[in-house]
This record gives sequence, C-alpha cells and structure tokens, in this order.
Amino acid sequence: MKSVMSYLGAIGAAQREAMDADERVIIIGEDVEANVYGTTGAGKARAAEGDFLQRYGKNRIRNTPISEEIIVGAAAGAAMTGLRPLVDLSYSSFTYLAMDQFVNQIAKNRFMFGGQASIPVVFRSAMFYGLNTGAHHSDRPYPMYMNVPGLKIITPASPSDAKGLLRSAIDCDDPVLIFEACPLWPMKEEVEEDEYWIPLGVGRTLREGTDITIVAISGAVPEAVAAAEELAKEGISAEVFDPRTLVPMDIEGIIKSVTKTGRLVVADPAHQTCSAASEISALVAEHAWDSLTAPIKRVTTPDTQIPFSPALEKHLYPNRLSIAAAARSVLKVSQPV
Amino acid sequence: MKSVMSYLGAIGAAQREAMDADERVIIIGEDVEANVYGTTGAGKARAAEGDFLQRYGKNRIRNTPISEEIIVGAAAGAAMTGLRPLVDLSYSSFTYLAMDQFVNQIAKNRFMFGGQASIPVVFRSAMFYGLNTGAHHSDRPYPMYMNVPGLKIITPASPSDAKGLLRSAIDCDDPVLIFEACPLWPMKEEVEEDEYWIPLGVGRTLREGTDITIVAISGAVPEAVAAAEELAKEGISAEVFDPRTLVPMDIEGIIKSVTKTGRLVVADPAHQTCSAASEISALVAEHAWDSLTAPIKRVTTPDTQIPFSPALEKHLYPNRLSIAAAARSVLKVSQPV
Amino acid sequence: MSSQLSKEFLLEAQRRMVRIRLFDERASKMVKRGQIPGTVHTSIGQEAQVVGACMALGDQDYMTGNHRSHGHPIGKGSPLSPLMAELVGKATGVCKGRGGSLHLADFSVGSLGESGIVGSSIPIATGAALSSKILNNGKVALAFFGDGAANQGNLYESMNLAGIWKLPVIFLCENNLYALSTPAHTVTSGVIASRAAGFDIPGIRVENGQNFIEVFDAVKTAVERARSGEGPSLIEVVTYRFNEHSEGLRLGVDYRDQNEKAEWLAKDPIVLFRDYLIQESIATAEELDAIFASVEAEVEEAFEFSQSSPFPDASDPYLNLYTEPFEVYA
Amino acid sequence: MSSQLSKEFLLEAQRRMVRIRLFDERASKMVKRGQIPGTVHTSIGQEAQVVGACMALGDQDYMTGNHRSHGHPIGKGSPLSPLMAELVGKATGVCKGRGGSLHLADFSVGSLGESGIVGSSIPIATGAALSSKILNNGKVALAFFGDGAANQGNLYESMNLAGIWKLPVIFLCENNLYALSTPAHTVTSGVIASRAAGFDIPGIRVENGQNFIEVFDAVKTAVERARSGEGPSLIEVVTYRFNEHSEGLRLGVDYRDQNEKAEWLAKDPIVLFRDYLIQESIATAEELDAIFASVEAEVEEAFEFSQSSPFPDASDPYLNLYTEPFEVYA
Ligand SMILES: Cc1ncc(C[n+]2csc(CCOP(=O)(O)OP(=O)(O)O)c2C)c(N)n1
Ligand SMILES: Cc1ncc(C[n+]2csc(CCOP(=O)(O)OP(=O)(O)O)c2C)c(N)n1
Ligand SMILES: [Mg+2]
Ligand SMILES: [Mg+2]
Repeated sequence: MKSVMSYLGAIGAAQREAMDADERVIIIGEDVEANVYGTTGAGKARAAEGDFLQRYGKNRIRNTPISEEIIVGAAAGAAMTGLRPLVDLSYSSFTYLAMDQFVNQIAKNRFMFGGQASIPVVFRSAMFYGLNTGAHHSDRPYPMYMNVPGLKIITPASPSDAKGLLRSAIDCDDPVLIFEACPLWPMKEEVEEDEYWIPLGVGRTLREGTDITIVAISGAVPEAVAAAEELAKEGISAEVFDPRTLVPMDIEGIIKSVTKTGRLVVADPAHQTCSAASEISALVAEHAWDSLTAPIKRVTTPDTQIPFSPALEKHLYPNRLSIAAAARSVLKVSQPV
Repeated sequence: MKSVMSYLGAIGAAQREAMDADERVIIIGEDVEANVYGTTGAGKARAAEGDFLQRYGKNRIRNTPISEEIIVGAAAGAAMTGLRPLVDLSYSSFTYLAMDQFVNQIAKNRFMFGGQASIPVVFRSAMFYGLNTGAHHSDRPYPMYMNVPGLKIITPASPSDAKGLLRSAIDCDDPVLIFEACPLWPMKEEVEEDEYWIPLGVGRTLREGTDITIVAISGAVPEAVAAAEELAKEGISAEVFDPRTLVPMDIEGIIKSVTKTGRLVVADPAHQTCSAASEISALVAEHAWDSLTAPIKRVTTPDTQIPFSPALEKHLYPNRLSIAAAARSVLKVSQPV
Repeated sequence: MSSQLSKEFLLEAQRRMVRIRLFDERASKMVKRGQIPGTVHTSIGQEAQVVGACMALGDQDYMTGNHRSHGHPIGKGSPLSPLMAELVGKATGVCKGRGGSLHLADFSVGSLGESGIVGSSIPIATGAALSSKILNNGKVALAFFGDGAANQGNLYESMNLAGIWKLPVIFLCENNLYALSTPAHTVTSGVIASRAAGFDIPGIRVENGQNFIEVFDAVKTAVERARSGEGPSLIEVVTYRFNEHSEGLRLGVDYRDQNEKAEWLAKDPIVLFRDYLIQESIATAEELDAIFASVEAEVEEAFEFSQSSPFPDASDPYLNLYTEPFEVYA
Repeated sequence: MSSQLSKEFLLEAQRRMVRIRLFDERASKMVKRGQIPGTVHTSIGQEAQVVGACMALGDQDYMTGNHRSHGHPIGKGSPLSPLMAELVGKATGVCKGRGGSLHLADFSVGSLGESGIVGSSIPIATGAALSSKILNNGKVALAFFGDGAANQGNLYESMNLAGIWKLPVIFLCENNLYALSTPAHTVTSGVIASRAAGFDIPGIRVENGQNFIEVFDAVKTAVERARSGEGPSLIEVVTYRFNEHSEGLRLGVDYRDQNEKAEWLAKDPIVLFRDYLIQESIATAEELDAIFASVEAEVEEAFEFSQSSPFPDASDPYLNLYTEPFEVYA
C-alpha cells in the first residue's frame, strides 16, 4: 500500500522499520529524544504511534552530549562489537568534528585489520543550504568523504529513494553516510508503506531523452527535472539521471546514457573543485570519451563560502535556469529570449 | 649563490629565512624543539648555526601537547590577532583531528566576517606514503582540502620549489596548507641560497613535448619525468607539467599544454575518486575539449586503504611504469616488450 | 571590587543589559514577521552574565562567542545598527551581510567571532591569548560558550594548552541549564567548573548568574590574574534563557518545567540590577527610565537602518574569501 | 586482591611479561636488520603495566591500544606467530599483512585495534562499552593510551559520555613520562589522574607501575566497578620505556637524563616480579628459568613463522575494504 510521505517522513519511516526489524539498531544523537529535527517521530507515526522515545525507550534512543567526535567514534566501536547504530549528526557541517574517526577508524579498520572488523553503522546528516542559515550550516561536504575509501555514501533525492536507500544502508554491514538536502525535506510523494530496499550503486533515470544527459545529485535533481521540462519546450530532449548513491557510483548507468546522447551536464550542489561533478566528468572523459560530441559542463556551487544574505545565497547553487543554460551552451543553442 | 640542498633542507631554509625576516613568524608543533622530523634545524644550519630552538628561543619555537585541534585552532586565533604561525603537523593523516578548525574557522572566518579577519598561517604536513608506515600514516588528503574554499594548497615537488613556495606561503596573508611527499624529502639539487619567492598559482613545465601532456602532482612529478624519458626512447614526445600549487591552480598552463599536444594523462598519488586528477580532468574536459584528440586518463592510487605489507603497497601509487603505460594507451601505442 | 565601580560604569552596565534585551526582543519580532531570514538566538534572561563578563574586560581585549551571538558584542560595546543590518543581511551589516546571526564578529570591539559550530571558537580565543603572550601586548581573551559546548573536547585541549603556557584566557561557560532540548544534567558528568582543577587552573562557579556584580567580580578576578601572567581560568555562570532555544522554534515536547521557568523569570537580571541601583541610591528611577528610553530609540534607529540599507551587491561571490583573490574557472 | 591469585595465574603473568620483552627485543633486532619494514615501538620496561592491566580483564573483555602495539595483544594472550608475521607484512599475519605494526588488532583476544593515530582508539573502546551495556553482555572495555594522548580532547568527551551513561570502560593512561621527545610535565597541565574528578569518575594514579601486583589490583578494582554497572574509571600508571621512542630512531638531542634512565632501568618489572615470586616462595628460580626458556622458543618459532610465511597476494587491492565489494572503474 502506498501513502503520501514527505522526504522527512520517509526517513522516519525507514528508521522505524529498521528499529522494529532488528533490536541491534539504536539511534544516537543530539536532541533525538525530543525529535528536534523531526526524524525520530516523523511521518504520521508521531501522533498515531507516539515518538521514538516512547516506542523504543531510552536504551535504544540515546540523547548525547554535544561531542561529535565521541558520538561518531563510540558508534563505530559499538558497531564493531554487535550493535547497528544509526547516528543523527543533524547538520553536515558538524561532521568535521569527527573527521578523524571517520577517516582513520571507520573507513580503515576493516581493511587494516584484515577483515576482522565489520562496521555496520549509518551516519545521517542534513545539508541546510539555501535556507539562509549562514556559512556554518550550509555545507555540502560529500565530495570530501568520497575521497575516503571504505565509506559508502548516499544522497537520495526523493521520499521513495530516501526510504528504500536508508533501509539498505541500515541493513548494510559497511559504514554508510547519508547526506540529506534540507530543501528536499518537505518534498512529498506516494511512497510504498511496506518494507523495501533500494540497492546501493544503482541510479535512476528520471526522464528519458536523446540530446543530452543531465546527471544530477541530491538537491539538484528536481532542478534538473525542471530544467529538462523547460528544455523540452524548446525542442531539446534531455535525459535526467540521478546516481542516488555516490559510493558505489552507478557509472555504467551514466555511461549508457552518455553513449546515447553524446553530451553531458553534471549538476551538483557541492563546491566545484574536486566535487562529485568533477569525478563524474573525469569518469566520462576517461571511459566514454568516444561517445562525446561536446565538452562536459559542470553546474556546481562556486568555490566560495556561503554568504548569509538572502540577496547573495540562493543563486549560488545549481538551479533550473543555470542547468538549462549549461545544457544550451553544450548544445550550442542560444538562450531563448 | 647556489648550493646543494635536500627537499627537507630547503624547507628548513625557507623557515629560517622567514623567521629571520619577520619576528611575527613562530613555529608551533609537536616535538619541534627536538627537531624530530628534521625541519627545525635542517640543512647545513643545524651543525653550523645551531638548531631553531637555539636561534629563536622558546617563545618562538613552541613544543605543543599532542592536541591537533587546539594546535590548529590556536594558530588560527593567533594569526587573526597579529602573529604569522607556521604549524608543523608532522603527518598529513593527523590533520583530520583538526578538520573542524580548518573548514569552519580557518577557511570561513575571513569571508564570513566580511573581510575583518585575515589569517596568515601555514600548515605543514608530510605524506609518508610508500614507506610501509601503514594506513594511519600514508594518507594524501589534499583533495579533501581542495573542496574547501578559502584555503590555499601547495604541493612542491623539488627542493627549489619547496623553498620558494613555502616562503611565498609564509608571506601570504591567507591560510596555506603545504603537503610534502616524504618520498621527495631526500631529493637533492642546486638551490639558490638567497631569498626568493615562487608565486602561488604558477605551474612549471619540466619537459617540453608535443604528443601528450602529463600533468603530475607532488610525488608523481619525478615519476612522470622518468616516464617521459622512457617514452622519448620509444619516439613519444611527452610534455610534463607540474601545477605546483593546487589552489590556486594554473589551469591556463595546463590548457596551453593540452592545446599543443591534444592528449592528457594526469598522475596524482591521491585516491582516485574526487582527486586533484579528477578536477584537472574535468577542467580540461570543460575548457579544452576542442583540443582533445583522445580520452583523458588518470593515474592515481586506487580507492582502497593503504596496506602495510611491502608486497602490497608500493605498486599502488602512480609510478614511471604506470604513467608511461597510461600515455601509451591514450596514444593507442602498444606496450613495448 | 564592585565597591570601586563608578556610577557611570554601573549605569553603562545597565544600559548594555537593556540594549541586549531590547535588541533581542526586536530581533525576535522580526524573525516572526519574516524580516530576518533564518532565526536568531536571544540572550534574554542572560544579560547580567553577558555584560558582567564583557565589562570586566578592557576595550582592547578579545572575545569569542557562539550562536547566541548578539548579546556578546553588544555587551562588549558594539553599536546596534550594523548588528541589526547584519541580521537582515544588508551591505551595511557588521560583516557586510555575509555572516548573519550566529556567524558574526565585530573586530572594532575585540569580537573575533561568534561561531555557529558549538565549541569551535574556543581554540580561537586561546590562540588570541597566545598572540597576546608572544607579542606581550597585555591583552586578555575570553571565550563564551554554553553548558552544551562544555562537552566538546577542544575545551580540554584549550585548558591544557593555556595552563602550561599560562595564556591570558578566560573560559566562560554560560550554563543556562539546557542545550537546545537537552537538560545539562543528563549529558554532563560532574560539575563543569570542577573540570578546571584537573588542568591545574582555577574553576569558579558563579551560582547567581543573574546578578551583574557577582559575575563581574568573578570575571574581573580572572582578568587580573590573566593580565598579570598567572594564566587561564574557567568560570561557570549559572543562568537561564527566558525564550525558546531559538526564535520561532516549536518543539512538540515541553522539556522545561513550568515551575522552574517561573522561578527563573522572577530573577530577571535587569530588574534585579535596577532595584539594586535604586536601593543603594546609586541611581534614581528616572535616570534608569531615561536609559531605557534612550536604548529604545537606539533599537528603533537600528531597525530603521536595517530596513533602509541596501542589500549587498551579488556580483562578486568571492569577495573577501582571500586577501589576494585569484582567477577562478567557473 | 593479589592474595587470592593462584600460582598458575602469577606464573602466567610472568610468562606474558617475558613474552613481551623477548618478542619486542627480537622485533627491535629485526628492524635494525631490515627484516621488518618501517619501525616498531616496544613496550620494554612497561611490561608490568601492560600485563597487570590485561590480566585484570577477562578473556572476553575488549581492549584498544596505540602505536606501542604488540605489548597489549601479547598481554591479553595473543599467540606470537601471527603477530610477528604481521610485523613482517606476511599473509599469515594477524591482519593478513594489511595492518603492520602500530595498526594491528587481534579480535580473537578482544583486541579491537591498536591505533597509529594518538588517542584515536579511545572512542572505539568507549563504543565497545556502549554495546556491552546495551546488549547487556557483561563485557568490559579498556583503552590503553599514553601520557601524550592524554591531551587529546576525545579522552574528555569519552570520560563524559562514559560517566553519564555509566559505561563499563577503563581509561588506562600509560604515563611513561615522555611523548616521543617531549617530557610530559612540559605539555601537561596538572596531574592526568586528577582530571577524572571533574567528570565525576574515579581517577587513580599507580605510582609504582613497575610492580605487576599494584597495577593489577588497581585495574581489577576498576573492572569490578565497571562490571557491576558503576561506570568508568581513569587509571594513570607511572612507568618508563627503556628503549628509544621507536626502534632505529636517532634524535640529535638527548631529551632523557642519564641518571633518570639509570634509576628506571634498575626498576625492571620482570626482574622485580621474579624476585617477588622467589622471595614469597611462589616459584623457584628453575621454574622461572623454564618459563624464560619456553618463551625464547616461542619467539624463535614466531620468527621462523614470519620468515617462512608467504607474502600476501597483491592481485586484489580492495580485499576486505568492504563486506560487500563493488566494481571499481580504475
Ligand atoms: C558542533 C555542533 N553541534 C551541534 C550544533 C547544534 N546546536 C546548536 S546550538 C545547540 C545547543 C547549544 O547549547 P549550549 O552550548 O548550552 O548553548 P545555549 O544554546 O544553551 O546557549 C546545538 C546542539 C551545533 N551548532 N554545532
Ligand atoms: C594524532 C597524532 N599526533 C601525533 C602523532 C605522532 N606520534 C606518534 S607516537 C607520539 C608520542 C606519543 O606519546 P604517548 O602518548 O605518551 O605514548 P608513548 O609513545 O610514550 O607510549 C607522537 C607524537 C600521531 N601518531 N598521532
Ligand atoms: Mg545551554
Ligand atoms: Mg608517553
């Protein structure tokens, strides 16, 4: 059965499912008892079934001190010894405080110890960009983590993907980081109420097209779809592809599309340098060069910090206008007046 | 006047010059008093002129506790209030402990405060890869920092570049991270003894060529030169270009070379995904696509962690063989037997 | 120490407390009306703790803070208009609209930066104290942070470094009993002030943080200690925030007890200080009313300024990112 | 407590201390001969502190450590051959040659990982204690770290978390007076053990860390406390490393005083414990010599194993990176 869920509701639903299914799943994070960010009691569950604290109790819903390094490190240690923690780090900009634990322990321990450890742990964090929350709250740092082998990274861009991917992440025996774009949180759609799993590493074609491929990531996905709709009116047929997970990355899906269209624009809300867009561009320039008929264009956030002022912020991120403009420039079509 | 210096000696010389020139330059780090890593008393200075502690005293040579977060943060605070700290973080794998200070304070403060702060501080760290020092000591994390606007990043690959670039970094009013590849530390050459400065953002052509451009970074530079020499014997003329600084990046230099050769291999000891190589590939695929006559190939370290065993480690990094092989494959020339 | 304070000084203290109160009340309204994007975190109820600490510092001394970000600079003497313009995101803002609430600084009064990242500015203050020590310029640095931030590891690294190097820094913990929805006692093992002893530095707990004089005296002692080369101090001030964690935030749960709230609301630091000044015959009700009225006018002026100022020019997104800009391939 | 210890137990303690000594001496030689790539950090001189702590734990209990990385697993009962093979980088190594010295683990004895990053494994031990608490399986976790690591902030975050949640974890600081070339007293403000009080947990300083029984007793008390649900402890053991920080390291300066060194060398934990066992008539010199001889044989066997074992197969650089590998485009 399907019902309408917001992205945030879907995240809550996946968490509830996983906690019901497996006692070893616990939630750790700041202010998770009070459900401050709306994910530990989300969807229709809160009113109807009580919030997570009531459902699962204090032993499994663990309100922590503001100590990101130990939250992350303790979750890793717990995951190495029998639990399956789901860690709520709230804002993505707070993950840096625990970077040593991410890179030196979580990403390395299994490999370094010859497979003795497995570390089934999920870290949720939200990217509040575009909401005038200032430079300390607007980061989109997934590219930094993509450079760290041993982590899996997912960036669902719809409620259905959020539910199915988060569930797979929780059931996965490897550490997974999920980056949620807050501009997507209110997004609603029909979502399957039963349990389902979307495998990591399989992208999704949102719209078929023949002239150009637009690979879009996270919050750029709905913008890319809107751009494609706009382009369609101009007679340009754009295919929109969302890799959904960045590690593993569905490169075959991307190459398949580029092989068909011969042109590529990558829309990625991260800072440009060493972004996911850069990686996708490099992969295509290496493995699908023969199919390309035009330069690859990245539509990213410029390499600057995020200003607070509403007059300055919004237009920095990839949007339907900038994505469509990039597509036109790749196609050497001039902008309609 | 020139004299033969090792890379490490050149680092020491630049530090000594800068400390002599400006009282506000201080050195902070673990075990810097005892000159454990050989840079605070390096070159011929140690025997002849005493080490840094004797020269500059305890007020300016500051042996710290093992507390990377406060070392980095305090250096930033000191830089915001009149000092010009030079921070020795020893291994690059230790920088993660201070990631919050790097990203949220050092990179953001000047922008966020509307230009009220400037943060003249340099962070040195060494990448001990290829030396069987295990996964906790072999990282090459500059790509992660390249994704953070507000930082400048340099990766000198010769003693002369090390001296001139480090000196510019110290004299720069912005925060600069310098990543030193330890395999380069013993490298020796004639270096100018007088003061000189190499501007950030200007690359260097190590070898001219017409068939293919090899852009090489850090420890991959001498390997690329060796590969080019090997290729020359096979009648292939490879141009070798070292951007020397990653932020700012000398894209014009790269494009100029690719415009001439039409082909590009990028050799970068970092992990492949979201590497500097990915960025350079993406830049060329975007801005010099019309000049390209073949796919762009990256020669990087595979996306795995670094194993300790000498049987496993060395061949993971770009070397003359893998770089030459990549060049041949781009040129569709089969490997010589 | 308090006995040596001049009338002028005491009235200035009250003026700054009233400034914080009225500025924050106005900002709160503006958030609700959509005149400020995002949110603000007010210092309402904590004015004595803020101003007591700031006025124990000299004008040249340094300070860092946190997301509760306007009280501190106002306490240190910042003019209100550029602050208000900053909250609205205007070009005339103290950070040219780039910082906004939570992320602002006013170097003109020694404010080196409030930080949206909890605990992250503590090392900055420690570093400012290091430069003061090395340059021997006699400045003291003070780091404001909350009871929540007191569990970030960098505080202990900072106390240790400042302890061994005898840095002139004061770690000032604003213990308002909660970190967002989380009661301090549920996430804090032991007493915050007592954590100083293990680092061989004084740890003082000011139980009555609603009283300007008590806070001022404790911080003043620490400032003198720092200035004379004896090193850092940790001061925990017990206080209470009267408003929600941030303006406009609605939590489904009531994490603060109604009685507790009522008890604390009765300990309004501005009222307490007013009563004290009158009782001690230091000032008359009229004088204090006049201060209130003039601050009201200041806040009104700041509001007008924030409204009439232009938004910043969006043409250069890289402005001030580096001191030496470079060409970017976008 | 020590009075209850059986002869068998005490001889096993001596056996493990001798194992560490002879294993590390051999490893040191191997480094000098180029038979071990990189370097190793020995626990020579610290055997009582290591074994005293490990033997206070049960076989099922957890442990994390640091770069001084073989002493801990040997103390916890690890067989020597896979350890030695690991140091050489062989396929038969306890981590299949992927870890090497500084970065190894032996899950079979509860060793969850030594860490080359100073302080970085303290949160892992804390997390293991959390799972023990939630799964209610009665296990205790112990984190070994040095006096240098005691200045990493995550120790304080860990003590706080363990304090409020009453986690069964022991923070064991091996204070060997130096962190590399740096004397602890020059970088440590206050006494490490006394830092526990601020987090409302016991802080014990074992002054005579060369004495097995004293270390054992202190840790045993903490283990019992942890196991009975009373929470964490911090134990600082004062000891000394007899060798250089790492084998083969040559520093131009002599940062350790010759008299100090001589005094400590006279406090050899293995000699002291041998004398004690003989004096108390617990064991004869012959019995102890036999232990020594049998450990010599073990170490020789481990060496032979490390030499005769094959290097790992280099064909899959991704082996064990993930539990579910995926295709990589290289
Ligand atoms: C590193 C980090 N973690 C979490 C947050 C989210 N957050 C913002 S304020 C706050 C509570 C802070 O409490 P406290 O330090 O006591 O200050 P108060 O708000 O009570 O003044 C939290 C959890 C943050 N901004 N930074
Ligand atoms: C985070 C980090 N910083 C610095 C180092 C370099 N380093 C390795 S061991 C060491 C000294 C450690 O001293 P201590 O903790 O006292 O342990 P000991 O070696 O004395 O047993 C240092 C500085 C490191 N490995 N990790
Ligand atoms: Mg608080
Ligand atoms: Mg030590």
